[in-house]
This record gives sequence, C-alpha cells and structure tokens, in this order.
Amino acid sequence: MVSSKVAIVLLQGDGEAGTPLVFDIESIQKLRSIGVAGILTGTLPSATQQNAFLSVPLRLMAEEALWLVEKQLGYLVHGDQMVHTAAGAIRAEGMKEARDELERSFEAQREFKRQQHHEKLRRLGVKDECRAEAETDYSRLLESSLFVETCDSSTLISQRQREFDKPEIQARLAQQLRTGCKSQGDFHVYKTLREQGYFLSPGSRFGGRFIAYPGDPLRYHSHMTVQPAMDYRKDPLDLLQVVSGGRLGTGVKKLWVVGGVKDNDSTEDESERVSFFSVEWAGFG
Amino acid sequence: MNELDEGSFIPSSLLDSDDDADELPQDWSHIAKLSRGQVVVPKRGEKDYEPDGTNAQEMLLHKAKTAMFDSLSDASRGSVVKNLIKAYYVPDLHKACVPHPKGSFMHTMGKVDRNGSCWLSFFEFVYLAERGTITPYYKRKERDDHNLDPLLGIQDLYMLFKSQKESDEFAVYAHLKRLGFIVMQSSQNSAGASSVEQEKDSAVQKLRLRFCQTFESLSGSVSNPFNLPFYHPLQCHLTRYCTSAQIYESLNKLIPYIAAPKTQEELQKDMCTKNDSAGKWEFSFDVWKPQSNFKKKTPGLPDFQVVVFNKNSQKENFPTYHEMRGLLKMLRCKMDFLSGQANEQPNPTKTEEAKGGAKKKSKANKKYPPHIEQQRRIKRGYRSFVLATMDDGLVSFIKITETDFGSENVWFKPNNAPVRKEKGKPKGSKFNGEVIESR
Amino acid sequence: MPKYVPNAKRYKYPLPIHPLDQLPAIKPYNPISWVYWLYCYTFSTNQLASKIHAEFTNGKHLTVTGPEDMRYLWENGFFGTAQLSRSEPTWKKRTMVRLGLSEGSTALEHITEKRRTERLKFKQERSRFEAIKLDMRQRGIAEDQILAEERAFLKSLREMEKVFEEEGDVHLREVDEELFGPDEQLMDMEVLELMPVEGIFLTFALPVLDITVEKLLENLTGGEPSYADIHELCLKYVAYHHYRSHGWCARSGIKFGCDFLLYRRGPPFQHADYGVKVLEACKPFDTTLFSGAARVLSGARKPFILCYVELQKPESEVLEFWRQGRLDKVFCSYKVGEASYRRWVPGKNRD
Amino acid sequence: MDNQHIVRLVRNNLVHQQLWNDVEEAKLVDTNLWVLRGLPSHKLSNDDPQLEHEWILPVELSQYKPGKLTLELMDKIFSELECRRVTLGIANDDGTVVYYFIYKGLHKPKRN
Repeated sequence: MVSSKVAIVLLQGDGEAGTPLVFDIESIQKLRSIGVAGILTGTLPSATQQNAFLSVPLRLMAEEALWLVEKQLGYLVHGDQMVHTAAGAIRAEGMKEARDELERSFEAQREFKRQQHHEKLRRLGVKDECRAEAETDYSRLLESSLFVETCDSSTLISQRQREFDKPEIQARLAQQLRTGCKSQGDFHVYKTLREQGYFLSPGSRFGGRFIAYPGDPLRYHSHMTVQPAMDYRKDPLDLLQVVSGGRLGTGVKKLWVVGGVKDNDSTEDESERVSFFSVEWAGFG
Repeated sequence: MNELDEGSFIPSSLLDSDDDADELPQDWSHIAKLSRGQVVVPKRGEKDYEPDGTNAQEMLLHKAKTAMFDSLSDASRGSVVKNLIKAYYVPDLHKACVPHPKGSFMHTMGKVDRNGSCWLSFFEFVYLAERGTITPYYKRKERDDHNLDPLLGIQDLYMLFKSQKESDEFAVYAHLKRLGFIVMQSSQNSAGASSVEQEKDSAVQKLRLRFCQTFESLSGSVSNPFNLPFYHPLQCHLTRYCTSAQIYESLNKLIPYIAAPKTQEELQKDMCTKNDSAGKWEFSFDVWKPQSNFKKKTPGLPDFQVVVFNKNSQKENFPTYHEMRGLLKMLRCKMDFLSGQANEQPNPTKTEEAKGGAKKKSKANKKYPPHIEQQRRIKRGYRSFVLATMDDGLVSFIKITETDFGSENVWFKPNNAPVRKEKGKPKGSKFNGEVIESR
Repeated sequence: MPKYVPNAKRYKYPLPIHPLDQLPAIKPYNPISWVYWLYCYTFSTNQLASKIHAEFTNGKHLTVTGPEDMRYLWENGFFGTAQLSRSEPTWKKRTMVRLGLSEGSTALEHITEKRRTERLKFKQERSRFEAIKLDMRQRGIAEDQILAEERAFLKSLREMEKVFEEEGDVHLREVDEELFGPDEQLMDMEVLELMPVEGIFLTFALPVLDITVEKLLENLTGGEPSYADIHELCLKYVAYHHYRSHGWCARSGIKFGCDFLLYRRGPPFQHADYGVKVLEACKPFDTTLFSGAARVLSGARKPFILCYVELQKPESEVLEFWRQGRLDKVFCSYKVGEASYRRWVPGKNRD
Repeated sequence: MDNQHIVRLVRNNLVHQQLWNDVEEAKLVDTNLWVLRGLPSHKLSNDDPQLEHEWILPVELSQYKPGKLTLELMDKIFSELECRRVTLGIANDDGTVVYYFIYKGLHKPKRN
C-alpha cells in the first residue's frame, strides 16, 4: 500500500519543524477527497497576475500533516541535501535517459501538432501538391514551438523520497514537526474536528486558529471560527475575547468555538479528549 | 506581454487572497476565462449552508472540483523551445545564472555581469520558474558542460530553500510580485550600496550621533519635570482656570509620551540614536509600486518596507513595541507625511521624497481648516512599515504606523467651531458661535 | 412639547469641572470694571458647589445614584454608563412610555427593539423559503428555476418591508409593580456605573466625587496590594488619562473587543473615531488577540490603535507610591507610545 | 469562581431592561454558582422551536484580572442544568450587561 500514500515534503533548515508541502496534483486531489484541502501557494502559469487562484505547491498546516501521517495516509519527506546529492549522483547514462525522455515528449508533440495541421489543411481544402512546400516551412515553425515543461514533482528524487516511508523515520519527523508548533493542543482540536467531517483551513484572518467548514469549502460556507486550544482545567475563558468573538461571528455568520484539551495522562476515550463549546451573541444586550 | 498591462483586466477582488468577502475563492470555472484574457466578474454567494444529501448539490460540488483540477492540470509550466531561457542554479552561491538573458523581467530583476550573464537571486529564480518564464537547471560545479546539468522540477526548487523563514519570505515575495510590485530583498539592496558612500556616511553618522546623544540627555531631563503633586486639593483654591483649555493643560502634563519624529531633522535625529531594540527583526523586502520607468541601478527610496512573520511558528511572536520602534528606526523608505514639508524647504539630499510626494502633493497641500488638518494628521500617523503575516499558506498584510495622540490637543474650543451661517443674517459679535435655545 | 435643548448648549462643557467663563468683561477705560473683575475672580472657584456622591455597590462597582448627579456626569464629559440603558440614563423615560405613564419621544432602545422584531420576522420567512428550496432540490427541479424562485422571494421580502406597520400596545407585567414606591410613583431603578479608571480620574485628577483616593484604591485593589494587583489598572489608567487629558472623550470599548473608544466630543455628536487596546510595551502577544478586535473595528470603520504603556521605574518604587496614595508619582512613572494597526491590501495600494 | 455579588445586577437588567418574565435566582449544588432562570420577552432565535425558559449564568468581566471560568467548570454547569444552552450574562466594568449563548459541543450558526 506504500504507493498510495501521499508524499509530504517538509521544508526545513537545521533544527526546524518544517513547512509541509505537496507537489503532485493527483495527491492534492486525493487529499481533498479525504477532507484535507490545504492552501495552494504557487503561481498559476495560466494566470500569473493574481493571488486568488494559485497552483502547486499545496501548503498544509502542521496539524494536517501530522494527522495524515498518523492515519497512514501520508508520509513525510525531508532533507535539504537531497537535491544536491541527487544532482551530483547523476551520471552520463542518467542524463541521456532524461534527454531521451525529452525527445520522446517532443516526438509526441510533433506527431500531435502535425496531425492537427493536416486536419486543418484538409478542412481548408489545400491541394496535395501545395502541401509539400508548406510542410518544410511548417516543420521549422513546429520545432520552435515544442514545449519544455517544468514539472511540479521532482523526477530527480522520486526514487529516494519513497525510502522515507518507514515507521521510525516517520515518528522522528512527526515529533520534530509537532514540537515546532506554537500550541501542542491545536493538533487534538484539529483531529477531533476533522474526524467529525469538518474541513479546516487556517483562521487568523477571522481571529481564530482554524476556520471549519461542514464540507468542501468549494461548495459550503464555513460554520465556525475555532480558537487556539485551551487547557481544559487550567485556562480561564477570556471573556473579552468572547465578547468580540461573538460580535464578529454575528457579522460573518460563524460561531466562535473554543476547545479545551484534557491532559495526556487521562484515561479517557480519545474521542473525549477535547471538550468544545460554541459561543454566539444572544442578539440582545 | 508587458507585466503591468496584463494585470489591468483582472478585477481587484481576485488580486488578494484575503479578500473582505470572506473565505477562500471557490469558483475555478472563471480561471479558464481569465487565462484567455476575458473580463471576469467573480460570482459570490453561491455556496450552500451545509451538505443536504441531494444529488443536485453533489453535482454542483463535483463540477466545482472538476473545474479546479482541470485548471490546475491544464496549466502546465514551461516555455516553447523558441522562447526557452535556461537558468542554472549555482549551489555555492545559492543563486542562478542565465547565460543568454532576454525578456522584460530584466527591467526589475537580476544583475547582469561583465560577461553578459544575468544573475538571479534565489527568489527571482524560483518565481520566474514558477511563472514558466525561465527553465531551471542545476549547475554541477565540477563541469562546464551544460549537457550534464539536470532539469529541475518545482519540488526541487522548493527543497533548495535553506530555512522555513526563507520559504515564508518567498511566499510573500511572490504574492507581491504577482500583483506587479517591484520587490527587492532589503539586505541585498543595502549591501549593494557602494562602500565609499557608506564610509562617508559613517563619519557624518558619528558626528550626528554625538550631537543626538547630548540632545537626548538634555531633552530627557526636560521632558519629565513632573515632581510636584499633580492635582492637589489646594490647587483649586490657588489657581483659577478661566478656560477648559487651561484645565486640560494642567491635566496633560502628567503622562509622558513618545512623540513621533515629524520633520526631516527629527527623523535623522531618531535614526542615529542607539538602536538595539529590533532584536532579530529586520526588513525582508523593499517594495516599489508598479511603474514602467523603474531603474534597477538607481531605484530611489522604496514605497514601503516589509517584514515577514510566521504566526504559527513557536519561534516567532507578533513584534513587541520595542521591536516595532527598532524597525521604525531602521526604516528607509518614502514617507508620505514629509511630502508637504519637502516642498516648503527643499533638501538636496532628499530629492527622492520630493519626487515621491509630487504626485500626491496636490492632495496633500490642499488647505483645510486647522481642526480638520489636525484630524487628518492624527489619522494618517507618521512612519510605517508593512508586517506580512504567514498563516500556514495564507498571507495577510498589516500596516503598522507610528501614531502620536500626545502631540495634539483635540478638546473642543467653542471659538474655533465652524460657525453655521444663517442666510441673509450676519451674526453679531457677541453670538460666540453657539446656537440659541429655541422655544 | 418638552423644551428642546440643543446639544451645543447641553454639552457645552467637556469636563465636570467648569472654567470661570462667567467673569465680567474688563473695560480698559473703566477702572471700576477692573476692581469688579478682581473681586469676581477672587471669590470664584472651579470647585463644584458640592461633590457628587458615589459609592461602591456589589463589591467593586462604583455607582452614582442621584438623578441630577447622573445627568451631570453624562452631560459634562460623558462619564459613566447607565446600567439599564446603553449609555445615557434613559430608562425612566422609556419605562414611562412603555407603561403609558406619560407621553414623550420614543427612546433609542424602543426603536431598536421594534427593528429587531421586524428582522426576526424576515428571517422566519427566509428559513421557510430555505425549506421550500431544499424540497425543490430533492424533487430534482433545475437549478435556474430554483434561482428564479429565489429572486421572486427576495422581491416579496422587500415589499413586506415597505408595508411594515406600527403597532403600540401597553401592558403592565406583574414584576413591574416593584417599580412603584409607596407613593405610587415610578422609582428610578437606574444607576450610573463608573469604570474604575473613570473613578480614579474623577477623584484624583479632578475633584468631582465625594470619595477619597484612599477609599477608592482600597476598594479597587484591596488594602495591601502587590505590584501584580495594581499593574493592569495602572496601565489602563495611564492610557485613559493620556487620552482624556488631550481632549478625547474615552469610553469603554468592550463591545468592540478593545479597551477604549475615543470620541472627539462625545456619543451624541458623532460615532467613536478610534478603538484603543492598551498593551505592555515589552510583552509579546499572540496575533489572535489582535486580529479579532481589528476585524470588529474595521467593520465599523474605526482605526485600531495599539497603546503601549511602559513602566520606567522599579515596581517596588511604584507600589510604595501607591500605598502612600501618591497617584501622581505612580502614573508619571509610566510612558505611553502608540501605533496603529490596519489591514493592508496590496491590490488596493498599487498606485 | 464567585458570582453572588452580581446576580442582582444581571437579574435587574433582565427584568427591567430586557423585560424578561418569571426571572428566578438559584444556586447550583456542584459548583456553588448562582444562576438565573427566566422567560425572554420574545423568541431569541429562529432556530428555537418555541419560546422557552433560559438559564443565565452571571459572570463578571474585569479588565484588570483574568477570570476563572474554565471549560471544566462550564461542563459541570451543563451537566447540572441538563440543558442545551446557557446564556452568559457578562457584567462589564462599565456597567453594561451583555448576553452570549454558549452551547455545549459544536453548534451550527444561524442560517440567516
């Protein structure tokens, strides 16, 4: 089942937790189908002058990445030296293979374009004898219009990155990622909501840690602004935040939600780990 | 196509991901039209409250997803052989070299060396590769032969970021670049300033510093003279206040405040006072508004400077006031509030300000009554910088502006109040601007 | 008709301590006028004829109960908040109207109440339509037809809005009987509450309340406070005094998630201009703390001011001043610095 | 947490400003907290099936001290009252009382 897991690249320097990214569009599609939307952050080549519709890489929240690893749906890949090593290890045969690959892609493009061209000429009713002449011109034109693609995923390290999918490596990377988060409790809040079917996205713009959607954000309005996790027993509810949160929620039609995380050592059921409360302005006073 | 013109048909609601209209963009069916250059008015409010189990809704969601993923996979990055611009990443320099540079990106990006090669910073390299403007390769140091330099994918490029901070900064860089802003890395920019100039500067700097220090110590003793009991019960028997202003003035001596520098002189004084409060903060980018006559070599002062901050990283926090002040002292950019002054007292060393303010001058120099002028001053504030906040992929920008309520007194003065004129009936001098009670 | 008092006259003075603006004119050619002026000057005082009575109820709540006193504090600088109204004490007037005791103008709360009922009705209509829509979808009716239905529905809502008519009924509840004293007159249940910072301002900075500084401090922070006990209150007061003393009318910003709202003159004249959050200068904060308040405020088009207050002396020294009741020395040990926080949208700042 | 001193304040506000009916005071056994119970003058939300008695928990917001209302305490209150929502009656230090619904668990926002 290794192949079906999504590779999550952790960008990190020395001793850093890492920024989780996904580069492969099929993987992104798969994540979406299991309730992980993430945020696209790269320039969309077909519309490079705007920020509303972006392309790969897909950036995940640390909590998302950790949940995917825990659920065996994804695995973490890291190594700032990996590209250097892979590039250095390439031998002449390797490069030849890459060039052959490019040539094959060109050949396919030529084939496709010629066919289209012929099709067009036929439709226009150009006679066969005139065609031969046009053909040489066209060939020159065609050669310069062949497309060299910059791929989303790496071909250099595609073999190497699979080797990261081993329990002990995953445990280490996950631990590293987890300790770099501002709040440890947020993971439990994320997990509980995710497993109840909510889609979550980063929520700082609405004054929260997460925004929760009842289904795919492409189709549904968000329902809640989820606050950073609280300690169930120790942290007092900040009433000033309740007041502004509740008012804000009324305006944007989102409930203001707090989750209290119970201690690690408690024997309670995992699903009882977080206790949620939803706050809403009562409409008077 | 020119980088600037391209953006003009895109509605402003699409420009920024953190649009007011809530949430994330949803309708990818527009993007196909967008890339064909048609004017697109994004539709809003087509979302549902929650899944209701109907097929119709399923269908709509399916359509939305298809539109999204089709747009993603149809938009492949790269260029045709004719326009191919190869850029080679040089690992030791963490930069990329374009041996045969061409194209409009060179107006605002890269540095051309003696051999005619263009050197791209790592951000420029990744950004241009993402757009499909250049084709990225990895330069293997032991070989001159490019035939053995492998082609890189987007994933490879990202994996070459040296730290989380660098990748966060790149996200902000790309966000601004996509909108047509001209963005330079701040450190890169100042390092580029000629060393001679810097040396000359430092001599002057030292002189100024000494002056400022004496000034500081003097003003320090003056600004806090308050050691008398403030509102002593006897005060009311000894002093008579004849106007509300006098009462206010006796009250507002109590709390010391930090006054913002408001003129060239005050700014220079502030800049050369000791600055150790910025901590680890420094500006990431110098940013210029989109402009067609930009000169890389003599860019002038940037329109604003940006710091980047990751709100979810354990290592980072929203800047404290001390850190903000430290950043303000380091600020080297155009300052709107000076534009009016530059006109009155031309200063040859600061022509940039005058130039930058020229466009706005007509607006800024328009005379308002003093109390309106005052409100505008308070509201606009003084020095400012932009704080780009990274929230797991969503970037939002906050403008932090030094404000100064302490230097202004806004109590109501009946004599300055706008006098409402009654038609055809000139007011008597005794009237004093107040409306007479009506029965 | 009740006598109309224009705002400019009613709120003539920005502070409860008035200047001596009734002094006679001096005529340079008339020495008698000089003497008369001097006489008036000597025997005039800025002091109130009698200080306003304030007391602590329910522990820390500093309240003013005299109807005249409540009015005075409201009209001279907008101090305090009436517990049964939004800001100005209007409860008695409103209740008279509600119980049909006298005729008068409709108070603000009455109008909002009515609007709320209307809004609720509209919303009921909306949810009824949502159900219809769901039903149509379940029956597989085409989307554009549903949209057309929706447009028609929205139109009908607007019609309904137009024809909404007034209704006024008076009924006395059982519990309302506690409002009447032995003399069968409506009692004023309303009291004016002062924020702790307002209490300090009207005791220490201006001699307005009949309460001593010592008693005030004891009630606010206890007899033997530590520095931690007084810290927050000091920060808030320093900021409050700063704005008040430069002429702003500062009132609680609680409903906007911040500490103070600043008005140029006061609530009857215009909406608040700024929202202020008081912070410690050297303490790091979580961004969530700001972004909520910033959104609420920007929704109301009010700039958001971060007011940083910094202690410049050792804590022990300040605490000692506090214990001695030397509030002047306490508060001038702090320094104020300000920055504004606003969302910046690059796309709107390109030219 | 102790809220006895503000019960009257919130009660008067409910009765005389918000015009609620049948407002009663009660003390909880588990937590020693005072709560109010009363009937609003009109339906508070369209999502409510009908006009019902509401539970109100008076709490004090002091800007100078952090509160003591933990989520654990909230859970105790809910389990003793056995209701779907509690209304927080927040007494501010400026004299106003504001009201916020607090629901146990995740609750959906109003549709409109």
